[in-house]
Amino acid sequence: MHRTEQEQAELIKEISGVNTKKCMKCGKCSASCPAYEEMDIRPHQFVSYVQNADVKALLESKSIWKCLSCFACVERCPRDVKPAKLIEAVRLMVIRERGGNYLTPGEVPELLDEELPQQLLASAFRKYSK
Amino acid sequence: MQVEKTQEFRPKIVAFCCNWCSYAGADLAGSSRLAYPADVKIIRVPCSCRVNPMFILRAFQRGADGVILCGCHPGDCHYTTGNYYARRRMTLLFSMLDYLGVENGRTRVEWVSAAEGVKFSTTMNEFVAKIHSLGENVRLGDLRCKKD
Amino acid sequence: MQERLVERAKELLTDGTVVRVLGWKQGDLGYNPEPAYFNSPEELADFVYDGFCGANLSKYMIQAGKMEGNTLVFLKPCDTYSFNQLIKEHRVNREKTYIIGVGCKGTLDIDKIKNAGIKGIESISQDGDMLKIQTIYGEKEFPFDDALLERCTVCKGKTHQVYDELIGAQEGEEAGPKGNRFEMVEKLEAMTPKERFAFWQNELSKCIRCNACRNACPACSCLKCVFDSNKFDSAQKANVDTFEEQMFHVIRAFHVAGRCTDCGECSRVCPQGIPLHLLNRKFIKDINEFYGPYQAGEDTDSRAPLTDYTFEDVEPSVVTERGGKH
Amino acid sequence: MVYSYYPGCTLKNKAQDLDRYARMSAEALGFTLEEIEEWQCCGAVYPQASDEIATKLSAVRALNDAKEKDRDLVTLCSACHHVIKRVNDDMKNVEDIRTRANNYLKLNTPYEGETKVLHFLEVLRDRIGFDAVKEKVVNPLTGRKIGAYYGCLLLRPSGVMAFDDPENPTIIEDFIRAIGAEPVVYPYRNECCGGYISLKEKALAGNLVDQVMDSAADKGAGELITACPLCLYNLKNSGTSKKLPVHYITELLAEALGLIMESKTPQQATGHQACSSASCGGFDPCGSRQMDMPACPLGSLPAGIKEVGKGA
Amino acid sequence: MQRIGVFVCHCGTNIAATVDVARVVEAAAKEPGVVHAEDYQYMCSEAGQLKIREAIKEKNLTGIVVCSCSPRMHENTFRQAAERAGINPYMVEIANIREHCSWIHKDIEEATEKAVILARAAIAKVTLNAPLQSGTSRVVKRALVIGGGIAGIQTALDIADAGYEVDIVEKTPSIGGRMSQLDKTFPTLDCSACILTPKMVEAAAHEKITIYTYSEVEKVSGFVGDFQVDIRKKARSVDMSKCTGCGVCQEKCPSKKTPNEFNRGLNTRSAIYTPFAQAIPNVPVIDRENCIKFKTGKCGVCSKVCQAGAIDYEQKDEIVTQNYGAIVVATGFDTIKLDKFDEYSYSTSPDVITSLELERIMNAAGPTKGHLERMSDHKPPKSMVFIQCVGSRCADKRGKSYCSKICCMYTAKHAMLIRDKYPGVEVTVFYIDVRTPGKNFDEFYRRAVEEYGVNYIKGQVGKVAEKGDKLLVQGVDLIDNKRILMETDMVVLATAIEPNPDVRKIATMLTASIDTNNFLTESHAKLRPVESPTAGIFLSGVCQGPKDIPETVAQAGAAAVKVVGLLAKDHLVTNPCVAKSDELLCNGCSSCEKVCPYGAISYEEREVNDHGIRETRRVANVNSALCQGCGACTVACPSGAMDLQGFSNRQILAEVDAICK
Repeated sequence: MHRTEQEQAELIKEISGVNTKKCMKCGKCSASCPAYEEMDIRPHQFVSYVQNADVKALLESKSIWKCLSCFACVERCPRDVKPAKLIEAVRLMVIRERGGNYLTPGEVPELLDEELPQQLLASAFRKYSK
Repeated sequence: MQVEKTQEFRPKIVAFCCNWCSYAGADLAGSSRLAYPADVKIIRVPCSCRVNPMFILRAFQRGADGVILCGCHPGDCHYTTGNYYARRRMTLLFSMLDYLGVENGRTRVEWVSAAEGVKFSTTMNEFVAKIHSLGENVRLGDLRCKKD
Repeated sequence: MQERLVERAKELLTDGTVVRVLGWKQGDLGYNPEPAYFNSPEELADFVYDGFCGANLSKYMIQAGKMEGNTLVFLKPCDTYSFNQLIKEHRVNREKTYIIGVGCKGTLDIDKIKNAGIKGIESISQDGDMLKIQTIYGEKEFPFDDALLERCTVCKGKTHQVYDELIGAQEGEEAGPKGNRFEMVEKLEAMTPKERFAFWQNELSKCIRCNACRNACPACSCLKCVFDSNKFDSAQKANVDTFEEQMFHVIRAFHVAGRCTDCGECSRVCPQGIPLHLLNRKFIKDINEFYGPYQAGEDTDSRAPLTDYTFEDVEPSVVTERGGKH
Repeated sequence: MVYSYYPGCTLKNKAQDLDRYARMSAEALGFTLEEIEEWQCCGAVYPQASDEIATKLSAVRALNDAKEKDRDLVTLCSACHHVIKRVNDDMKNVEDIRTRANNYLKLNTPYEGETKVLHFLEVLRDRIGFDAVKEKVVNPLTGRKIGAYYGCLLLRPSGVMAFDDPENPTIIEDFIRAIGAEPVVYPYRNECCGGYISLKEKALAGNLVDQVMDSAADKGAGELITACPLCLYNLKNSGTSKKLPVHYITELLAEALGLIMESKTPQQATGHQACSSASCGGFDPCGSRQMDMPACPLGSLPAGIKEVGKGA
Repeated sequence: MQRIGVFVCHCGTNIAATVDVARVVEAAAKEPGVVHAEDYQYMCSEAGQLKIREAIKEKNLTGIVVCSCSPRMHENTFRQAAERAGINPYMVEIANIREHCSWIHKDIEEATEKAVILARAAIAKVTLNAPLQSGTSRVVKRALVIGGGIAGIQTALDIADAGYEVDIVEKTPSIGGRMSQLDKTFPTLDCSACILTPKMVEAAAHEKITIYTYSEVEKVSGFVGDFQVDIRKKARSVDMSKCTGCGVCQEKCPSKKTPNEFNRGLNTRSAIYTPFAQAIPNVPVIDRENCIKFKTGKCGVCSKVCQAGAIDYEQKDEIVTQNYGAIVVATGFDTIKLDKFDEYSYSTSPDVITSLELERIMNAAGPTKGHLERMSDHKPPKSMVFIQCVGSRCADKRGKSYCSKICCMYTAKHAMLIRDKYPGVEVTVFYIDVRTPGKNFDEFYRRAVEEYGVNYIKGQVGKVAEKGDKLLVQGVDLIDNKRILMETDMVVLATAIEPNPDVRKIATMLTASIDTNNFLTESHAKLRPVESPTAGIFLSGVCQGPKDIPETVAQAGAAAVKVVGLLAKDHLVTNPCVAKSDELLCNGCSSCEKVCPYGAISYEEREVNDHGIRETRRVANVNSALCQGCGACTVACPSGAMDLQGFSNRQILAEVDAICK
């Protein structure tokens, strides 16, 4: 099913439950983000990109694989915007709609080491693929 | 033999508003042009604590389909404590109406400040919708519930 | 017991402590004693105290308090709650009242006996757990407990809240096994609104507006009832009557909410047998649940629930939220 | 006092120490952790999207199990705690999720968030009391300067987790004091170590671990403790800066309570049971499949993953 | 039977565009009792009012109904018009067909129908109206000002200069308030003490002003024109009439470990202390909680060294009872607690401070004698970071939803002063928006940037972490879209301000309303900004909302003028819409007395004549000067004896009936 960017933006807002209009553009989410420098589109930009329906750029962004889900942005946002939820929603849109899994089982063996805990694989699959 | 009603149901709704907060809130809804159905008619009282349960029962007895009481938020009463008494009185009254088997959705209390024009309008819209869903008030008209 | 009461009343009349006695006197049937004043030791010959002395004498003390001299009144344990409540509302004069708290084994409902098919009753006496009933068809027996008024099956307690002396009772006496007085209220609450409505429609339709409930109720003691004054009147007099008639019981229950001691007189005196106490008990139950346990008449100085509040009181929407059954 | 206990997948193999010492310590402190039956992997990541229901169901099953036994549910692994606590909050407060989850599960009575979810540390703090823990300590870890590593999942979002002050937590410091050691407060103790992305984003995880280690060392910590197997793995294996030893909280607790002689070096702490990596057969990324806990054949990890991959 | 006139206003097109005014007139004319009905463009205009007056005279009207805008707008206008035409002003009722009708409905049919019903309700009500006479009450020619900061001082001075007695009640041992803690003031950079101290002295010396320091308002009763107030003068333990203010006691006091409130806890003070050198009165107090004598019974050093013999350990709190015609609230503000913002390490690092703490550090009389230094190691900083909006503009529960308004300007001030005095210190300001509305304000901010080289970075800081002996500031530059990781020596937090927490207690005593942020509510946001909705209560300074010094002083003056306007009257006209009890129906049960918030109901034994029966009864009596007309008593009364004039049971029921017909 093909959606316009506007429709995609609405969908992102719906599944994330985020009201992007609450943002006052203070940048504290990005300032708090430990993965900021690895991201091409920054947490605060996710909010304005969704608001402006620039979804294509977000879907192609590598930021969605860099987000740590540490909720620092959620915790510190003074306006209760929850950028992490937006990033998660975009990530889901990628792995759901394009079948664009970021991790395939084939890759796994070479990533393993002796001490690697099960939950790392569980979480990687949860995050990276559908 | 009843003549079939073709007319659309137009509820009669009485809104008691305290002079200091809710009536002003209703004024603000007006000056902000926030629409709500014309079925709502407002009666100005100095305070929510002025509303005697008898007024509400009288409204129903005279054919009202819904009665809503609006006052200052608890803690903000112009007379300091009036709405606390109103809150107890209405809680017990509503519970009694429910106990008698009349739809408790026909009564409501909402705290609306003078700044809450939006809340006033949304509340009234919701309340009218609720009364529409309940339809015409039959049971509350006669709380003696006398059988014909 | 009756003898002891009469004896003590005579003493108090004779020594001038009181100038009159408020008690019960024999009625025209064997089971309908009625409240009466006795102004001399001689008049006390008609005094009676038995299981049919259900009448709560507290309310009469409003009038008695205005008369010259002190009055002796006999109060059963549950009557003393009413008296205390009247003290709180400044309606009775404690100083001019001498209270003898009388012991109570429970008061009886003649209709329960009649409904059991016992007809032509001439007199009734108690023999242990049984009632001996003389009828024109001979003597019959009926278990005492089965004849108790509903209110006595859920007795609040045998302790007198206020008295000058006790006869046939002890301080701090416990009531026997009590039923749950809210059982019927809970049953009604559990019904659907439609069923509840049908229940009340059936009950309240019986009302003939005789005002017996209003007259007996110790809380309904206004000098002039709102329904008899023009304070809530509007221009069109004809319609006023319908308002009064249609809303009477609800408004009455609301007016006594927080003041009603649950003495049960309203239902006892209703000639149509309407369970009016169920309206009052609903308020009592709600007050207990919403604002904490409260028993009107337990003391003379606490704030009544409807003249009190806390910042954290429940919102009226609690009714719809907890309801659920619609 | 008996608590229902949800160990989670990692505690059944890689992090057996975390689990074992917790149970031992619990008994010594007078409470019992009773593992709930037939639990399933929680999925390790809380599904944030409002339209994801299936991925929350295993947590709901665990929660409902505790509810049926009328017990509080105790967790240890930070990820499990985070997922279960947040799902519980959803079940309590989000009508849509509650309705849909219950529609799936068809329980005898619908689950509506009744169970109280407690982290092991919360049991120590709120139920046992750190003073009582201190009284039971026979082998105080005197002189050891320990940095608490909280990470992100226990603390945030604080509204739901309600674990401690999200920016200046004290519960682990209080714990450290209770076992006789000296807590070292350092500013990065509540910053994420990047554990979740350490599989593919080695460099990023490395930077974050270095930041934590440097910050702790700067303030004079001699070692770190954590409740999270993922953090422990990542702190030990990522980054380039000088490493402080990292232990599980329960390991030090057991040591202080005199249940084991001394804490092992980080190598020993987890290395000796590498074999149990096996239970991958039971690992299920979707979190909705039954786990076969007790005996997983060794060495089937890659195969298990492939199988899942095919299925997906 | 009443003769009622109905006047329907078009309000230009405001009403007439949606309501068919002619039909309202037509319908109203058919109502019983209505003998006159007409419409007009603007009823509130002089011409409109003239129409009303003429109709009253020509048709001998006894009551009128005006269908127009909200009664909150013009009820008084029409009451006055009626009065001028010779009928009682309370024989007027308003049907609100603008705010409650024409403005919110689009359909002409619906709106007209509703307007007719509203008119009918008003007609039904006015039929039952009775002429009401306003009473009068006295005005005590004395004002009370609660709070002795710049707001309170200025208000008191302006009232006193107009010739009225004023009392200032100040909780702390000295007047001066927050302004006395400030170093310099924007945008002119005057020394705060230099401009405040003369005012403090003037107030203290003014013959019309009495200052109660170390005192609190304990109880308030009464009403506008005649409040009765109990003021608790806390025991100072020092006799004010004997103390010379020499200061020896403070020097010799062995207990010196108490955090110094005036210096925001940055250093300590003695147990016997004056908060600051210019304190007024210059008489110390003994802080009994920290005094060795009061804690252990031993010590007594201050008493020994006091040559004036002013120390009095036995002194007791004293209650002063005084009557006032008006009360001004000037309770000011404090900074919020920062325990919810530990990402900025305020509670862990001594080098992270609030702006108010920085004021004390910069002040020559402060804990560092005015030297800019870090509190951890007392070294001068080489770089400083200012973080704006800490706790302000927060939609979550951690902070405040509002803008604290003064932070942008004082931060620019701090940055400028530091760059001026210590050019070697790098100063960076992280901001979300720079808000500088005010005369010469933006110019001031630009000077900080352009002339003093202050580095402004747009973007809120995410975290401040201790790193070695430095602070690592983690943020972003939103303009450059890049990470900022900056090591600095000191971090200054522009902490949100909130109303002094005591204001809740005071507002409750005064029955003045407060908003969700604890700011006192003004009677009208635009047109009555210095009056509380409670008559006789006025607002001065930050207790009403965030403001800077010039705004505070302006508001203080405005409040003073309102007070003077009130005190200039000899009598006040009282609201006649008060409760009244019918003695023949009163049971004397006291229910009404229990719910009255004003203590306006008392009971008395009175002889009544109830249809020939004379007897003494206990009956309720309403003090119409105290009654504010809320009506709580009317519902508590089971017999209907208690009724509210102007909103009687019958009147309200008549409205109900008219609407439900």
